[in-house]
Amino acid sequence: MYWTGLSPDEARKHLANKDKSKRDKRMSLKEAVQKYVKDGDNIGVGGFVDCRQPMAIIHEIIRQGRKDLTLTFPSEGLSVEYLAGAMALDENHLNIKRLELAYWAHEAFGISPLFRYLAENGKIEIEDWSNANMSARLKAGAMGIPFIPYRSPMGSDLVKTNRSKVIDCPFTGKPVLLLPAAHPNVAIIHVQEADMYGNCRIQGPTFVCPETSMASAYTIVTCDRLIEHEEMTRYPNRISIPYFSVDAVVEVPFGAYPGNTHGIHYFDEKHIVEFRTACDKLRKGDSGPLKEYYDNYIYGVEDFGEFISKIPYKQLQHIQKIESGIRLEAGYTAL
Amino acid sequence: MYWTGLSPDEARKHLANKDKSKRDKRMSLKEAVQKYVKDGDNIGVGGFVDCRQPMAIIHEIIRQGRKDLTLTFPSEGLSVEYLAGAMALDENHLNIKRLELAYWAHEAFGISPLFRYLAENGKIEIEDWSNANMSARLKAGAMGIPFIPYRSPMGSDLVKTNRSKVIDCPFTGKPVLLLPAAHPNVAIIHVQEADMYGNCRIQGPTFVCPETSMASAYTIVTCDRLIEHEEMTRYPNRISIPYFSVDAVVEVPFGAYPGNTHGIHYFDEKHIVEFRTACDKLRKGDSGPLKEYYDNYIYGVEDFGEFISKIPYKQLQHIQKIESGIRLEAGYTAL
Amino acid sequence: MTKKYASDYTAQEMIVVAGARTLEDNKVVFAGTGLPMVAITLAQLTHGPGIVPVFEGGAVGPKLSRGLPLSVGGSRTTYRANYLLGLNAAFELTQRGFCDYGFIGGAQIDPYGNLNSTMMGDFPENYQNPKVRLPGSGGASDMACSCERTIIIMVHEPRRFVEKLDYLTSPGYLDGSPNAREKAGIVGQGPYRVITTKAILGFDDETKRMKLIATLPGETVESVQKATGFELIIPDDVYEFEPPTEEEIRLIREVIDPQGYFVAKKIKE
Amino acid sequence: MTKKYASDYTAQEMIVVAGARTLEDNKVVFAGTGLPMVAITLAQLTHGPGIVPVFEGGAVGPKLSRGLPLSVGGSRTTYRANYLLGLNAAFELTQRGFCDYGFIGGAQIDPYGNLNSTMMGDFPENYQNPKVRLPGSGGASDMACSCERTIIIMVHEPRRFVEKLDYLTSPGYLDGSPNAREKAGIVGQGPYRVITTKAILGFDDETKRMKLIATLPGETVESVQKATGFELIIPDDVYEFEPPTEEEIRLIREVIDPQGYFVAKKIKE
Repeated sequence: MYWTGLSPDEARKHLANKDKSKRDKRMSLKEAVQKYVKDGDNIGVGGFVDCRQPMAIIHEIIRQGRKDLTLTFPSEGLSVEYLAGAMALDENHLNIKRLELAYWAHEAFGISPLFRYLAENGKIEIEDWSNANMSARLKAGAMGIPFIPYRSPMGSDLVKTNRSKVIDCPFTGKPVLLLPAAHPNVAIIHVQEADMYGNCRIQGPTFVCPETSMASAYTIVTCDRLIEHEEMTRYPNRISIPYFSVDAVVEVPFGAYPGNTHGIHYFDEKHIVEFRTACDKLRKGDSGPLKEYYDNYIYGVEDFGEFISKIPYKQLQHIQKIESGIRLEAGYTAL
Repeated sequence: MYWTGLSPDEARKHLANKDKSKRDKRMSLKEAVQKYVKDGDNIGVGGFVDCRQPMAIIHEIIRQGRKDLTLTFPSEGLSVEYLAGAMALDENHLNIKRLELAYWAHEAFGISPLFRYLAENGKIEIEDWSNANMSARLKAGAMGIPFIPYRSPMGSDLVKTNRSKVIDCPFTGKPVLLLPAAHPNVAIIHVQEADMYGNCRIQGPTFVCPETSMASAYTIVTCDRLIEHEEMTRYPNRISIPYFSVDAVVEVPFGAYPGNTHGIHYFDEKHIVEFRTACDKLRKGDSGPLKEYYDNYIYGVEDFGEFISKIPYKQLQHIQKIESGIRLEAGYTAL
Repeated sequence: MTKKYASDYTAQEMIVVAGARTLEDNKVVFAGTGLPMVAITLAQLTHGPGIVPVFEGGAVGPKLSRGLPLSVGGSRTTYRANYLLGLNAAFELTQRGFCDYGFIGGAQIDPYGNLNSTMMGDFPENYQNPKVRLPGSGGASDMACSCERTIIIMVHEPRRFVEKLDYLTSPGYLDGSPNAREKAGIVGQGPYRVITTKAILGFDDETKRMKLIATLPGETVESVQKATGFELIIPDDVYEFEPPTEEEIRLIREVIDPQGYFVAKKIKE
Repeated sequence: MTKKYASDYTAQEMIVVAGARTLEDNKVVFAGTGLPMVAITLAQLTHGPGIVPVFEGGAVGPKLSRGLPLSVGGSRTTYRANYLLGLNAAFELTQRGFCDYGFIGGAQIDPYGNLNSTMMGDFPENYQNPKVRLPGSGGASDMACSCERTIIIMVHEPRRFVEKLDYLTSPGYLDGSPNAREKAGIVGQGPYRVITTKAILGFDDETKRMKLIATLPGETVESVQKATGFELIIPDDVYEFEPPTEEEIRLIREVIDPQGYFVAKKIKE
């Protein structure tokens, strides 16, 4: 059995030797990506489809360029589409070597043009899993166990090509699926609120973000709002990721734009369609619009803030206004 | 392999056939115990040592009497001590057949006289596990998987007598412990706040209460405060046990007395010592004080409210006053 | 109140209506993305106010009164939810037995209700460079295994109803042999209904092959069979499905999906 | 500031002081109930304000300024915690590698640092009716396995320091053979220190047998060996442990455990 990212023993050893002290982990995104994202890394991508996507971190990875990446996630949309776009434009600057995934598309915003492009041209190695399986693999990693049993999806073709194993349960005698733990080298996660030590308070669905962080060797967190530590620890039951699982904290308002960040802003459908249309054109042979998009919005700017400043203010206001629950009091989810 | 409580397949079938509708589940504790606690049952006991113990439910089980009980829990104190006291006084009225546990004592309040009494006289069947193992067994039950791997405590004598199995991990080749899932027939749990449908909001440590409820065929919940459903669902991220896992909801203020209920009241050391001293006397041959205690506080009253009304009001006020965080706003844990 | 039937509706709207009517009140329904979300909302607004939706993002039992969610992880799935964690919690609930129905779709279906949403082409030969790469399982294969029963929504075309799938993503009755699911270790009972743009279908108790239950308005047994790439079991009691009512169509168009995200597939291609 | 040593202290107070001094600042420490909680609090109040306590009830990294917890699940463990779930979360953190030290006790210890907190009597013959039944493992066996290192606190008596345990609850170096822990599948490195009422002990790198590191004030190598039911390794560099300072004793008596719950064992028998 081969491991991508870290093996369970490597992951344990790495963490046991790590400094877990409570210290100021704020830094620039540029520094965080330089420090914690390496060529050849297995990246655990936080969020879900087009929700709470770690877009600012993705932009920075694209700007810096990285090679031979493995991406680990249950279901993603925008984050991986942006990485794929960079790869489609210049494989020498950034390339994805391998995917361990359950789903890559955009739900209401359609399928993924660039997943089709990369897969149908044989440009990436794919390992298909189910959402429950990928989530459980990261959970097993976070729990420190080398594998976890599951009761789906035996009988499917997924289990024929991925690294799961069907065994007879030693207690019931019935078939059960064993899933190897996942330990990415680095988790990239956007949350609504974090403190300077790395404690995170996620509003709405947590997706698999806490598990991904705790399974990974390093975690980079961006947050819409950096809040005071004293405010964070008033509500210990609401801390979703504890500080000692986080290595870098960067405050990036709109850090998941143009996706949806629960309680902060809704999808920017206009921008998503603009980007996705350019991706679709590339798949059909015209890379011009996508190149223009990247030159304008990613390569042509210093940081994510400069990208956001290129979005009309009214459009940003609009997606804040149509978000169901704008209040972010602790415990509040949607009002 | 034998199963106590339900086997994984029985547990799945039972739940699949169960009515999961959102309906008023309030009833008297008398009715709840009559309906959901049977002779021969495996009872999943909520709480931890002397904290958030389901004391009101325990009193009612003792009043009604039950035979051949199996008790499943990581660490308990008062709840099981009270059951053991009833057994020590009259095995024909109530008896514990079997324990699946990690720890039975009272931490700062000393060891358990009645665990010693029952065990040293060979009156119960014991299966020793670790806290992590019992917690993980209930978690596996809640997750719907027949077993869960763990990395402790191999090498101990615990794994020689309990039903765990050591195998070579099919992925790493290294030894790993497999723990069979636990599916009690009924979970008994005290929480700070619940709504009439059974949604529970636990303050402070959740212990293994959510897992125990979701692993069990039925769940009886008592709460210090019954709150409105609309208030509960304002904070969905804070719901610890979802309503469809709960079968009976009973509002019982001081329902974990004389133990500690986080945010509500502290331990009543005076009463705990009174009770424990009577238990200790029984172990040493004098059952008189314990009989008197039970006649006065349990058999001599209609319900838990009558028991509480026998405690001096000043004593109740005192344990409320010395509790660290008296505010129970959602999200607040300790102020 | 006399029912007024709608005179004008699309195939997708018909699917949504049929899907909604299939759901019982007070059941827990794990909702796949797209049309299933629309159908559940319609059922909640008509005969099933007690339906409890589960979204794989993590929201359980929310009110869907904030507008149609564009994602099963979106912020419109959480309003007044009765539990709200993440993917692991949602799928574990399902595996444990809390979900009565799963509501899923696929690109291909076979006679035993197995679904493909992964790839077109030769498997395993061309798995790493398929003819068409689809989004992948997502949670569909888990729902198909572990919800007690599954309801499948499909566009009814011969190329989608095939004797053999290119890739089996979501298990139905597998090869149809007795207890095939149980023998594979799967816990749920399997496909209950297939709701298509042309018919309502079920499965034969014994052979587990797909059978016709009802034809949708405008369709016949023959037209349904013709649109199916394998032979359907046609029982004697096939009936015509009741057309959508004006009220159902109004709810879909005006209340549930006025912008046509899923029902008109405005953005999706 | 010149240190003033306390002239009057109990064996338990000495244990607490030695335990506290053994802890490094900024480390994550999984705290067993009783004396470990007192020692951690003392360390936080002296040289280790950055120590992060983990309680198995579920509280991680709280401030211990609300008074000494009477239970590792009690409400005094949660004030300003940095994570607060339940037992599973606490033990998973440990298994994963987040806990630098585990701090545990036992009724018996053997030369390899294995502990018994389950029963006295013949095992397995009298497992179901032991001579003395102890509380059981609790989380101690998990901490002993999965914290990176363990610190053990013991009352130093010959009947507690035995060549062979009645029952092995919490693994130390098992039989002392090379890589015995790793071969058993255990992830943590094992016992680091044994702090007793008479001495500070460690383990020989090669044989994994217990060795004397320091004698506590008033004790000698001979008195320690005499109180030990097996032969200790006595290196040349055994030293005398620095006595408790007045300040340390004051903190224990006046600030940390003024009512003597754990240090004076007022209630415990």
